[in-house]
Amino acid sequence: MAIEVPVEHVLLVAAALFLLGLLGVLVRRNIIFLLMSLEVMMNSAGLAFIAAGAKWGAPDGQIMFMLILALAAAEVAVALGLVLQISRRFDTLDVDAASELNG
Amino acid sequence: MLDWFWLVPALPLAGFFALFVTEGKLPDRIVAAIGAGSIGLAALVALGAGMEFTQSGEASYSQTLWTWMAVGNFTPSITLYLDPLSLVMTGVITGVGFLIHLFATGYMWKDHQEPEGYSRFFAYMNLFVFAMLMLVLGDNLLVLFLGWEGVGLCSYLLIGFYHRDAENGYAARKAFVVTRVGDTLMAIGLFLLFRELATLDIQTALGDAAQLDPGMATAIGLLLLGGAVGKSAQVPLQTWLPDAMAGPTPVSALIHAATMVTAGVYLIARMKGIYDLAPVAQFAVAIVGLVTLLIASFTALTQTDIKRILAYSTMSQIGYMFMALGVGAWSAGIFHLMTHAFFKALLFLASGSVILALHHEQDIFKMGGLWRKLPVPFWSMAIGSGALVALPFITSGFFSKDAILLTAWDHENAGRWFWAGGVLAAFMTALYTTRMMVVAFFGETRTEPHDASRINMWGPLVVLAALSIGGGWMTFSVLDDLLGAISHIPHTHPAALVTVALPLAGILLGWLVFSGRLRVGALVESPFGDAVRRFWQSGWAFDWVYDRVFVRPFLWVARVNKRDVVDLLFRITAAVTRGFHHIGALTQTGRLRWYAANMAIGLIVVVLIVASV
Amino acid sequence: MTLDLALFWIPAAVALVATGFVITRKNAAHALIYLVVSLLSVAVIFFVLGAPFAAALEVVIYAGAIVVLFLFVVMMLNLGNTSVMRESRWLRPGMWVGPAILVSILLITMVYVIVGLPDANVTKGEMVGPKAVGNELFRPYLLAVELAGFLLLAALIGAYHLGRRYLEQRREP
Amino acid sequence: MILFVVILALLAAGVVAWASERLSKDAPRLVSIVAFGAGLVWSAALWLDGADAGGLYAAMDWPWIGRFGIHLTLEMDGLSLLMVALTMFLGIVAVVSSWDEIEAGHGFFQFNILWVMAGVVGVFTAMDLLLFFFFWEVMLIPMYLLIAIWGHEEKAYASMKFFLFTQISGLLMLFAILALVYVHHGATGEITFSYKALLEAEIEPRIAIWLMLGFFVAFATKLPSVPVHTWLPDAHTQAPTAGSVILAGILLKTGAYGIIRFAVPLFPEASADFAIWAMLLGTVSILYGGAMAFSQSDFKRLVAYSSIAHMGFILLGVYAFNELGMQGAIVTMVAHGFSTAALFMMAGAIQQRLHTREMSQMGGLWKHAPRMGTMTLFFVIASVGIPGLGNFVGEFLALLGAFQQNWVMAVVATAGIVVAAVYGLYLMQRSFQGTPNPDVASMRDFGLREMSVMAAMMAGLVWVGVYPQPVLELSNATIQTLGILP
Repeated sequence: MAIEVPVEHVLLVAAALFLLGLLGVLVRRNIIFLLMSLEVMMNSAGLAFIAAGAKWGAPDGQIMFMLILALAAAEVAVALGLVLQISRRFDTLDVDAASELNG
Repeated sequence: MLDWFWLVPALPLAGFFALFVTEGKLPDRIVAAIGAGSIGLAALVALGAGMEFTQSGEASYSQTLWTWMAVGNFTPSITLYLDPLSLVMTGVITGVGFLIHLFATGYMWKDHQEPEGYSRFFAYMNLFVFAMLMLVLGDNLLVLFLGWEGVGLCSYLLIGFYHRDAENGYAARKAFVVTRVGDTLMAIGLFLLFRELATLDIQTALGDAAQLDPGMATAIGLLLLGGAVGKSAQVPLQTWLPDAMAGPTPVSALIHAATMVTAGVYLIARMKGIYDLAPVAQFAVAIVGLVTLLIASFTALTQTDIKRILAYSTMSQIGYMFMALGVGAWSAGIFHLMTHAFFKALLFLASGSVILALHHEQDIFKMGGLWRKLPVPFWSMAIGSGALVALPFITSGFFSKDAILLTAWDHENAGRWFWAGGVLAAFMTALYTTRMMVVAFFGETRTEPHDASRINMWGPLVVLAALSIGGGWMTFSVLDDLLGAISHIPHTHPAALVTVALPLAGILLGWLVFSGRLRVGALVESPFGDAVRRFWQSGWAFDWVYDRVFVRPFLWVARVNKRDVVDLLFRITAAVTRGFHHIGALTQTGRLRWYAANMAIGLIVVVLIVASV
Repeated sequence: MTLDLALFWIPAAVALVATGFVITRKNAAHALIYLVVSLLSVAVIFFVLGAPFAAALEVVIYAGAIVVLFLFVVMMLNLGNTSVMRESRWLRPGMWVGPAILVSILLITMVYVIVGLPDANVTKGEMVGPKAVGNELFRPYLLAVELAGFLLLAALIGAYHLGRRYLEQRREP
Repeated sequence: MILFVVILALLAAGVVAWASERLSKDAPRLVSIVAFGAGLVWSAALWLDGADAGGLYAAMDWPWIGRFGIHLTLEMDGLSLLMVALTMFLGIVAVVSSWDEIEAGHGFFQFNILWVMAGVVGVFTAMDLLLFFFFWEVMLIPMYLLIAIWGHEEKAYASMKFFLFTQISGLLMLFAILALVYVHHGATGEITFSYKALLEAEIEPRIAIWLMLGFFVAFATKLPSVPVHTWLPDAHTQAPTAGSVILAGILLKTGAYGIIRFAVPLFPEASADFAIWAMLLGTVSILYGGAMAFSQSDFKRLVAYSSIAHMGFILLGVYAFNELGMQGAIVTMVAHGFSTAALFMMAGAIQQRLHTREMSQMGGLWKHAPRMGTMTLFFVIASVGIPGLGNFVGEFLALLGAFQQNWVMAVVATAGIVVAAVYGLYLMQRSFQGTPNPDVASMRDFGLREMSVMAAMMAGLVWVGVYPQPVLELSNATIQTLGILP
């Protein structure tokens, strides 16, 4: 049997997690930390979906979470490959070093 | 023979074509044979056809070759039209043309400046004769215009024949552009004529001319006069002719004396039917003639280059012809055209012999004492000068000029003025001609000549000399039906006496002054005299004025606007776009966290919008 | 209800605190451990909210596979003490000001929006098991599954490509 | 059917030319020559064969995108045939003129030439507005590549400028086409892009003027007319010789063709109202182009500006709205194709020999290369408009026609022939005449290959100049069927 809590609470937690992740993205220069923060943000989005699913007792929220999961897995796989490349090319993990696309 | 008449223009064209495709690789002798021979054959065909035509008693003969273009009701055809007027012109062009070509085979032989240009020279000359024949034989104003532009082109090519000297190129371009101003007016005249009469066919147009509104007739007459003025070097488009003397002397003889420059006279005579309806336009023709006549004869007095003297004299003689047409002495004008072709060609060719003998010295003050050393050129020159001055009763020039002046005397309005102007110019003609002869052929020898002339050079001189004397004795009546008979006033008339006497006085005065027997140095060297002399020498400052009014502003605009001011519009657009691009590019730092922060700001905005709804 | 709230808020508080450590740690390995903690607490929330299948996936894939991937990379890059010192150089306190302001504004707006939701919404308190999810997933969401498959395939190829070149380039010198 | 095959054959020849580069560097050129030669023979055969009862030489009509009423409609009437024949001929000229100019990418170069020409043939025969627009774009890209890859020092700027001008004006035309179809659909309930159907469209005058302007701007830019001419000097100057030849000889004509075929017949009333302005643009182009040509010191730029002046006669002639003017415009198209293509070929030959286009670096070249001098002289004379050569016939008829319509404009425009003499002869003077430039030690004269092409163009100009009747008859059939003459 599952609990009954106001959805607002869950959403507040999800928002807080999301913003903590965002704060990490904005502050950290190390690309590894940056990616971790991104994971946190995606996870919080998943939490919001689960909350919505729980509100209606429907499976759709979980399905959305699974899609996010697939997205996160794909993203991490590619992003970590890029991390390896960046660390080799620039000899640093500083994201600001990879700013060749400036105008 | 008449059926073969198309050969007359075709032969010179064939000559041109043969010389053109062989690219100057033929031996010079063959080139000479083709160049002069094609004109000679054309002259023979013209002679035969002309005799047959005269005997046939028909008023005209026309031979249609093909339809040039047919667009709606505009169907000009390439048709050769032979009537007495075009017959006279054809005779002059082929006859005199042949003699000049013959002379040129010698004159241009192993030329000092363009030894490899022999073939090119004759190609241009043959093309010129072809174009000139099309001009006079075209039965259609468009065909006439074909010849008209064609002779202008050949004139350009031949003036600039010595193209390595940039000055010659300038003279050639000046000639072409100035005459093209006239051609433009003429083209507009053709447009107007076509709009009014829906045809450019000369005979049809003249037949229908009576339908023309008088104002339109005047406009057409004036526009055609514009064309004639340009081609015939009359005021105000006369400035190109003296510079055109940069070409080889046979060119000056053929194009700038005997034939092309008289095309304007031919055009006006040909379009007599229009001018009959437009007395204002006809009067303008006379005025143009008179003004040119005077300006040119005064200018000739101050020139030192023998060819420029002759050039100004040509201008003034054509002025006589224009005046003749203007005052109604149509036949006399054409008669003068013919005699002028003889004696002016003679003068140019003789001067060419002199120039060649003096290693291309053209300044008469560096000549002198040549009469003994170069007898053939001297006597040719003397006969030509006599005809130019119109020595009474023994030269052809006298008969034609006399007829013009006496018709002018009888002209209903302002006739006496025309007569007086003409007589004054005749006096001036005598003066400058005497000056030229005395300075160049008498006195001390300043440059030693070597006579290199051959039979092909003095032969034409002899023939032309004979024509200059005898040309006036033939009764010139072929044009009577077409243009009216030449009026004859008994030579006991007071006007006739003055007409005869003044040139003689001029010769006498010239002899006294230029052989040093009469001292006029004080007058000439006074400030006023010097100013007048320089004014005349500059050709009455026409060049100076045109340079400042037309040439320099055009050059200024060309220099300033080289980069095309219209492009500025697009360049500014591009620059503004580029500016925005730079501003936009500033936001692209390439820093991931900067983008993330911007996304966060964007998120705030979106959430606020969602919340406020 | 209070128990329910406690069941929810305890893992939530753990998740928030652990996440706070994730973004502030200087040592990557430490941060990863906190990340695992954060993910596991979220998994607990999933479970109590009635999504056991999602909770299991969260543990297996997020806390398991993904974090392990991170760990491999951290090991490959050999992030030792030098990187910790570099982190402390990079993480000056002044760095936090701007982002913190930005994030606070966001937080305020979000809280405002969430609190202002019109009706009182309470979760239904039903368990939605794997069977229900599977039924739904392979019926109306089949297309989404296919697309996710494409995405993963693309990621597979991309990661292989990037990683292989890394290894080859490493081997050269 | 045959038209579609011809276009496909040109496209295929492009691919073959590209592929044949592996064999030898001569192979692509030969493929092009053979393709254009066959095309020329084919168009000559059609010409000799004569038109069918409807005045068509070839026609086909296949559905393409049925639900929008878009058909593959290709038809060849007199005007199209004339233009296609000119295209094929100038294709040969273009290939020969760049014979040894290109150093790299022979195959791709010929590919681009063949594809431009395929697009041009499509433009000249398309009778479906969308198909027309399609071919209009097809010619653009290869031309852009020709300039951008094989151009001279400022090729990037010039090719981009060319592309933007053409593309933006083409966009206006696309809008106008779509709007026209929409209006026609509103009136009849039928969606069609067919030229013949849209000819019948009843359009409110207020709208018609805007649609007409959409077409007109596109064509006037291509023509080009002042004030949208500024892409042309840059594009011509920077393009490789073959590009200049095609651009001047053919691509400009597509603008003129578009005006004659589309802008005027689709909107006869609006065009009649607009005629005075179009004639004004033509007159200004004649004088301004002439004056600008005189200002230039770059051989190619001068010729480019002279093209603008010549194209002014086309505007003047077409908008005179009478047979004379229209025929004048068409003859000008043909004659200008010969004379200017030859001059560009000359400019390319000089640049290849002296590595400069600046006329201050030339002078007295006649001494080294009398053949080139003679040829330049001939084509300068032609472009100056001496009677007996093609340009004169075109310009005279255009002016004569314009004079009937608006004498003031015609008089002013006639002054342009003086300007033509000024810049034409100045060009001749500064390059081939005058004192030989001491910096030029020697210069290879034209050989048999160049001379045979030059001779063909000379023959063409003389033919159009003294016996333009075949050309006039060919275009007359079209002019009569367009139904734009009073």
